[in-house]
Amino acid sequence: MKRNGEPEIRVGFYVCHCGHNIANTVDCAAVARYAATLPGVALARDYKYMCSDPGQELLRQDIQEHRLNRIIVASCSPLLHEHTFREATRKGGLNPFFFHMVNIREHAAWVHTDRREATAKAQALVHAAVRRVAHHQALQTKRAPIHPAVLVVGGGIAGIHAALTLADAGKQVFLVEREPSLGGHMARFDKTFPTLDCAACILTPKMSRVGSHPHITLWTYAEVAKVEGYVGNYEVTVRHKPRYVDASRCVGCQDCIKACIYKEPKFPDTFNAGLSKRKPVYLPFPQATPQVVVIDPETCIQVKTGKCKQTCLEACVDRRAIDFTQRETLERVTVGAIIVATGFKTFDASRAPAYGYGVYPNVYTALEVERLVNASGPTGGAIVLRDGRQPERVGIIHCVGSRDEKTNRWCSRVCCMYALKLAHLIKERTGAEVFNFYIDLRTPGKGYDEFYGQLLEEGVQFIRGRVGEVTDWAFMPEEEGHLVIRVEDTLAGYVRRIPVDMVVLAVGLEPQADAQAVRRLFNMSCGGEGFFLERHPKLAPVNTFTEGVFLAGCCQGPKDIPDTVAQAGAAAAEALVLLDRGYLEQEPNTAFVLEDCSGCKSCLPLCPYRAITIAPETERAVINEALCKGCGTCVASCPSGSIGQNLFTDQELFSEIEGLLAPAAAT
Amino acid sequence: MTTFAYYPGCSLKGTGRAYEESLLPVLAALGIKLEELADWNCCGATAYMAVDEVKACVMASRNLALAEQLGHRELVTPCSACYLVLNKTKQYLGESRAVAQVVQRALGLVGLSYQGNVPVRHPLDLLVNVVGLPAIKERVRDPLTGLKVVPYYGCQLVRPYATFDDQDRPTSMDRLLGVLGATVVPYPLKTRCCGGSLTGTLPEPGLHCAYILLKEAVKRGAEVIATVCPLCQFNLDAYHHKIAAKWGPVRVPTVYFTQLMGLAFGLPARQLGLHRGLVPFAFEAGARRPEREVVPPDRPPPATPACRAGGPLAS
Amino acid sequence: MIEIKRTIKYETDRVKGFGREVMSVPGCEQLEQCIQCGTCSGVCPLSIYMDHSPRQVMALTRSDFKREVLSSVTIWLCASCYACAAECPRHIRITDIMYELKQRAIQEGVYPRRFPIPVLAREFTRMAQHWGRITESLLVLRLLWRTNWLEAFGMWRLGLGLWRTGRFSLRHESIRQRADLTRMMASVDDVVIGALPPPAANHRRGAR
Amino acid sequence: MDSHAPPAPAPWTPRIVAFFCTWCTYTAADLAGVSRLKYAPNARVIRVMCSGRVDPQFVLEALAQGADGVLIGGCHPGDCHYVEGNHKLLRRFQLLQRLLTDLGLERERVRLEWISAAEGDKVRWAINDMVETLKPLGPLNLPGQQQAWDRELARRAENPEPAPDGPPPGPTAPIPSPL
Repeated sequence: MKRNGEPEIRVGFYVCHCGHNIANTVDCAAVARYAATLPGVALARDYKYMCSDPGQELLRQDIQEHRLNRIIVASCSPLLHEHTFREATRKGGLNPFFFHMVNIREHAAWVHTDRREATAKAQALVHAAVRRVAHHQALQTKRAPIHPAVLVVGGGIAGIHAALTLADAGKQVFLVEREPSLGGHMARFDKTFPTLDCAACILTPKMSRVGSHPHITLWTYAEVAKVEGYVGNYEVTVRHKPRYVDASRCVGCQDCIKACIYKEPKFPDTFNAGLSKRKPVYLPFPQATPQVVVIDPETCIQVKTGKCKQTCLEACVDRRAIDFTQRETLERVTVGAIIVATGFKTFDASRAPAYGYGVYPNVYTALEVERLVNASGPTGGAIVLRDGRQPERVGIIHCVGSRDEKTNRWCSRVCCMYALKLAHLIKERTGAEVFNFYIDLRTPGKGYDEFYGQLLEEGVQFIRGRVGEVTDWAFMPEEEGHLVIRVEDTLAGYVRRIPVDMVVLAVGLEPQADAQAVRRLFNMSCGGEGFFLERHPKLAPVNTFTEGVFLAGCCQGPKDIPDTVAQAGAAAAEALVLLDRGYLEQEPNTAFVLEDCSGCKSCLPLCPYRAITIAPETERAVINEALCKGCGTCVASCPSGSIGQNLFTDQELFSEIEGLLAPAAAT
Repeated sequence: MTTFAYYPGCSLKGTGRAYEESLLPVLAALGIKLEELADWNCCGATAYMAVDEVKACVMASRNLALAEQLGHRELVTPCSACYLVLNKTKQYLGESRAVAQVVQRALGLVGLSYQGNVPVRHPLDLLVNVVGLPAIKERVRDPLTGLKVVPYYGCQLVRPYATFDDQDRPTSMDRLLGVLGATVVPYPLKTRCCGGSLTGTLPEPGLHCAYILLKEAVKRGAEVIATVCPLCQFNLDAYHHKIAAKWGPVRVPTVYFTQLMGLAFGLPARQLGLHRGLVPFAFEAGARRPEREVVPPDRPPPATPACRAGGPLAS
Repeated sequence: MIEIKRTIKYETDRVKGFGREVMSVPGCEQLEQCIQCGTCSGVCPLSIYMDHSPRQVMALTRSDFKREVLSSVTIWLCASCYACAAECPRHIRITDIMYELKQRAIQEGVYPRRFPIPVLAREFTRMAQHWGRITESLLVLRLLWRTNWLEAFGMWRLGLGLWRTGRFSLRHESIRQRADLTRMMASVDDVVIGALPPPAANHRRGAR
Repeated sequence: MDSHAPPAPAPWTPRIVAFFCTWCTYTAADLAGVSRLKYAPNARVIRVMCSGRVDPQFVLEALAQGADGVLIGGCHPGDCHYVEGNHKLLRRFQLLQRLLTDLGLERERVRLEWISAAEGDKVRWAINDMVETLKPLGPLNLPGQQQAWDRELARRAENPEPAPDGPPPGPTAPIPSPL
């Protein structure tokens, strides 16, 4: 095949077996034979693993030996290995954009069963690629600078660890947390499994290091309002909620709390899961970072009505930290990368009505019990029922809201272990008889199963069965005045009724209520269950589909503290890779204006990036390559066909269509 | 006056006739007329499902087709079993094209057809969600002040086609009895099976189910159990002598919720079929003063009467 | 003397394909998804009388232990209260599976002679099909006649009470168009629901 | 093929050209693959960066080249990686549907689905469902029809006059406009 004024097209075609992955369903040799018959194909091979070093080397050598000037590899998804083969093409001395990839694994071999049909489909896809690649042009990637700062969203253990890692590497970090203090869920736990080290002891030092780190700007009680721009150059708007306290002046003495017009705490303390009360002015918890009080606008009389005696102001007269004139403010920062670590929420136990949460006062969620066992919690660490009695028999129900088609289908990964931890703590502190009701015990971490063994030794009871119901009616005399758990002991093979004083619901983990809004904010995807979707479950677990936005912690899926910290470190490393390289290679798929543009301006409102303008001297459209993101919407809409798009020209796409529908190959 | 198509089911013409006797005047008092399907047939009930599901579907769908023919927007059926079977058939026909074809062919033989667009509703749903509690409250002449009632929904009304209330903790009847002035007893067994389909065949387990329900009602101080289903009413009412012989007496009357409504509306007891209960129940209006609600010891004081609002009704 | 019985199961004890067959009936497909959590047994009000808990029936069915399942008293104890189906975390319609198993037990005659439940089901269907409606008093009398007529004498007290309250009737309730009903039912005489094509695969879960 | 006997001609099944946006639907199709979901082999995918790149001409060209249907997959409204390319496509798609109706083509032949990156299952459903919808419509065969029209035109050019003693010229068969 020859085109005017250009050298003869010589396509090198490679079909990859991917071990058995492709070869089992697609007849790779037949695909190669077919490709060899197509115009312009100078060489067609099938090979076991094209992405391997020898595979890439083969490609490189062939380019030189056979004077190839176009390369096609039919293998897996271009989202996986396009970069690999472009690089191999470049090493062979060709412009990497003379390469094209055909997806016959995810789109053919793995989704079809009939070998003949899958092979025919692969051949059609290959034909399309052969037609298309003839029109490919040499293109140059462009480099854009990267702003050397990172935004971390969420101040739980994931955000804290990512921020510290980056800041220790000398990068400027902005950490945004919507609660008044850092700490997230971890700050509410007493002990951590399986080592039982105290959560506060390992978390508090990291929190204060964040608070004092010279490279970290900590914004608590703030939220990301808007994200504009793109990788390397994100313009982020942060909304500071008024806390009615000047953080730079407050020293955390808490005199204002003592002076508050409310003599006694009256409002549910959210940090203690509502098990205790607080005043309208409060410090979230003793180790809060920053040590700055906050005034709750929902309950403060001054904020609500403006008619309070403002005794708090009087108490703070020296420092004048309290400021009722504060209003919401917006702040803009520029960052090169973003780490999203927005965490999770626990399952609302009243959505599993059979367990009586919200109906029977002695049915607790695990998070409530975490606060009960916590030495700085509402009872000072005493495990007591709502009427002050100490429970003698406690039932812990696993998988509440998890692994259930009616609520959440997934396993929340941490509940088994935290249930074991609570069982241990309850047993240790109260001597109560503790029953665990589980479907499957999942203890696959370092030291986790050993911890399970320890509990068995301690005499904690394990009953394999999902609890049918928790009720307060007695059938047998010993059940009078107790809650009764009805369950099938599936291993013993009997239905049992077990009276207990306290029921603990091991609730699962869910995406935050506003995960969809956050997803849109950062242009990410969510999995079916609502957690943020990683780019690849194995090979890009902290990347998102948006370049420069990374994930850490439970916003990506349930995980325990060790995994969260590991992932936060990985996210920080990915961000560092970008920042330290200092520039970004941009895919050259930008749009360009052809000469016959009539200047009709119909493309102008189509571009969301305002990359198209009309040049005053020629009255034709001009596209700013730096702003163009390569969506191609303007190309498709130009009434005179005067806009093209690199890598996706009309010619390329039309020839792809022709190739797809070309008469089928004889096999 | 609004008119609904009405499918009584076999029980309401037999052992459950008091249900019909109270339902019709109560609805009439609220401006609702029921037009009985001409020549309706047995819904097939659970027994049929155990023998031949296709035939059960054909049987039930004849009634659905008749209801469509009648032209009213909705079909009301007071028996829980009929309610379940008709709804189940609707779902079945919607899910399985093959079953639907077989059924349509059978209907076609006798000049009927079924389009799938008549909603099947229970009178309780109708009263609470169409008539509305305020209208009912307005109609009350002799409030049931001080009467301690256990609301018993049974199983088949709320499961598995719980279209109008929560399937674990329904509240419709609680709220309805509340506006009648009755004291609603918190009752955790309100959707537990009464054993009704077994008492005739395997008396021991069937009666045991009924015994548990009656015992707990008595223990919680109930003066009467209100039901929504003829089978439940029969089962809780008719076997007291046998239950007493096995486990001891747990005597408490069981009536239809419509009978209680009729009393509150000031209709004469005889007209409501109240003489048909084997365990007699009588309530003299105005004879008592208001009493505090019964609250079990470990219940938090501020808990709303009887049950948390939840499920589809919360919205 | 302690009675010793072998409890091992060999592959020959299975009726291979039985589980698949049950799971191919519309409404029973979800059984594939059973995780043996025991919720069904935990909520079943009748499970306290069962020889195999509902969960075990699910496991036995899936593992092709046809004889054990069909001869289990569990399937007859199911009172169709749907508590299991409502609570099942895998949306298994356990009640419908119980119906399916009852049908198979009746077809194969695997139940004790004079066992009242299948007799009731049969008498019920006959009466419903013949008269179009059920007359409860007559149905009970027929049932007692076919199973344990001595029991009829034990029922005098209940019968008397019903008679007194006007709830006992010996007149057959009937529909007018009995012929229509007969034609309809005859047209589906040979249709077996399990043999119908399965419903088209739907896009079950929408997600973002 | 090992067998030397010519394979029996396979029964006709529709050929579908699919345009998937790279961020959502193409990724969802990858997910379907990774999840080993099985679906009909009738759709062949062309990857574009955004569904907004899909030019109505591509659709018409695909049909003209012999496709029996065209499937376009993009991100859900509000989820576009490029802010609102999918909205732009939607407007174009509605116009295209009207055009196709005017040309006498069934609306079902061109279909738009919003499929997010997490919805591998929806890719399977959309393709299977489209195949089932197209089967009863039968082949579109525009290339074949075009040849027939060409032959008809050529024949008329050769024999411009109808036979003199033939039946009176009735309304001539309308020649559908080639696309």
